[in-house]
Amino acid sequence: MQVLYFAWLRERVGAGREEIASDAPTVAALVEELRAKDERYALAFEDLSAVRVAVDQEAAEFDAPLAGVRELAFFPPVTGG
Amino acid sequence: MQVLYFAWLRERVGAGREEIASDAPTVAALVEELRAKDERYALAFEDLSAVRVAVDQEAAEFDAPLAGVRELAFFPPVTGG
Amino acid sequence: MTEPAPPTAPPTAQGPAPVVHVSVQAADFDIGAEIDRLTAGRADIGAVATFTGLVRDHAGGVPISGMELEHYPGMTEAALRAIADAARARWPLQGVTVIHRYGPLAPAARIVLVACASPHRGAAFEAAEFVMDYLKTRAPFWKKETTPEGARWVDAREADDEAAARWR
Amino acid sequence: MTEPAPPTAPPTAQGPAPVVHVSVQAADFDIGAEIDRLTAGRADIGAVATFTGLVRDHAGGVPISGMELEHYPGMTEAALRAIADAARARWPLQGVTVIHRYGPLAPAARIVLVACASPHRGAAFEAAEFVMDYLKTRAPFWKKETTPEGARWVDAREADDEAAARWR
Repeated sequence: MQVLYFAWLRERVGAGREEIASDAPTVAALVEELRAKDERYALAFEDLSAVRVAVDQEAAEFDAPLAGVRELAFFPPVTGG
Repeated sequence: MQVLYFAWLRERVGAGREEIASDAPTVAALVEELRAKDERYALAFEDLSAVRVAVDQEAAEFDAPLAGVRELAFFPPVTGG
Repeated sequence: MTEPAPPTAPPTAQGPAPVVHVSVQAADFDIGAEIDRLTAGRADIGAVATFTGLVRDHAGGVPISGMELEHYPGMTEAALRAIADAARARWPLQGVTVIHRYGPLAPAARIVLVACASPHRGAAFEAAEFVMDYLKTRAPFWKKETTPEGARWVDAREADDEAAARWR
Repeated sequence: MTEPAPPTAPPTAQGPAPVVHVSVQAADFDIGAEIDRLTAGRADIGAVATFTGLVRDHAGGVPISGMELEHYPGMTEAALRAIADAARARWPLQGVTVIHRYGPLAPAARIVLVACASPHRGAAFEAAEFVMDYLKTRAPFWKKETTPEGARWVDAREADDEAAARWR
């Protein structure tokens, strides 16, 4: 699964994109795995109320299942326009 | 006093502008004078609910006084934009 | 027929004074050039809302082959300027442009342009709608459409009065 | 990144099919040319409302010397197209244009253009506001401003969520 990070999440993780193999059943479970794995993720996912999720380029929630997902993205609330 | 007519009022009166000398105290009184004077005016002022008035280029009512007025205009409700 | 803002208007902390540009003209206008004029020389504008009115080739199912726009020279410019000033009094605007054509106009021709510049998008949108609603009900223009049955003066619409009434 | 309307869309009695033009691009855009594209070849449009967003040289009293706009390639285009389609489903629109830039942008630079064409001015205005409100809250763009104290990510604004909520 490709995992993408944007804006300050990208900066904290230190990468815009990475391939992650995980058996985590949901987005929330994957976030817990990442947090435990490295300080960079712990910092990026410090406050989940400031993090938004997209699953295969569609807005999603943290309880979204990961089975069959090809692209998962994390980013802050959007500020375009 | 210059009296101006626009749109179908101009067409019915047969002129866009004319000089009128009158002692009529108000717009309404002048309209009555004109109506009595000629069929063209009677036709133009047939339905006063469809006629708007401007006195010296400001929107006004039929009871507006004419003393000191230099320019009086009659026209239908506006349809620009 | 172009009336720039009075040269005595003082600049503010937000940049140069707001500019009102009003023109009543037979000639067509260039929307891009007008927006450039509205925003030129300042970097404090966040939002520009515009409205362009065009001649439609039909009205209520009747084909329209063109129209003639009559206006009241002198009063028209004053009315448009008063509407622009009313918008400036109501919203924080850095500029207001109102251009309205007169004379013969073919289908698809531009009739009117309103453009409002503001720090904020809500103000820019509302001001442009306000100017259009008041222009439709207060600026002395009259349209005569050419139809297959001949020419006819366009009737004023109650919907336009209602649109203007919402700003009171 | 330009996506014309599907060629299979049938023309209607009102003229050609509505056209959605969405572009996410680093390059600047020409507002006049975009309106020409939106209205080209048809005479049934009565109203075009546009919104242009510009980079301001200050934000909340802090000077801004420029910004970097990041986006999510692929999802951005899909989100903008979905917003344009939602507007078309809600109002009688003959065309919708949405152009958004990314990359480094200086003060006074154009960021975004929304343009909506309709037979009626109320629909054109409302659709343009709707597209902007949804774009602000749903399209994956992020602004990083450069200030005298360094660069900072712009925070999302509650006012934008409230603006979007009024269309529900």
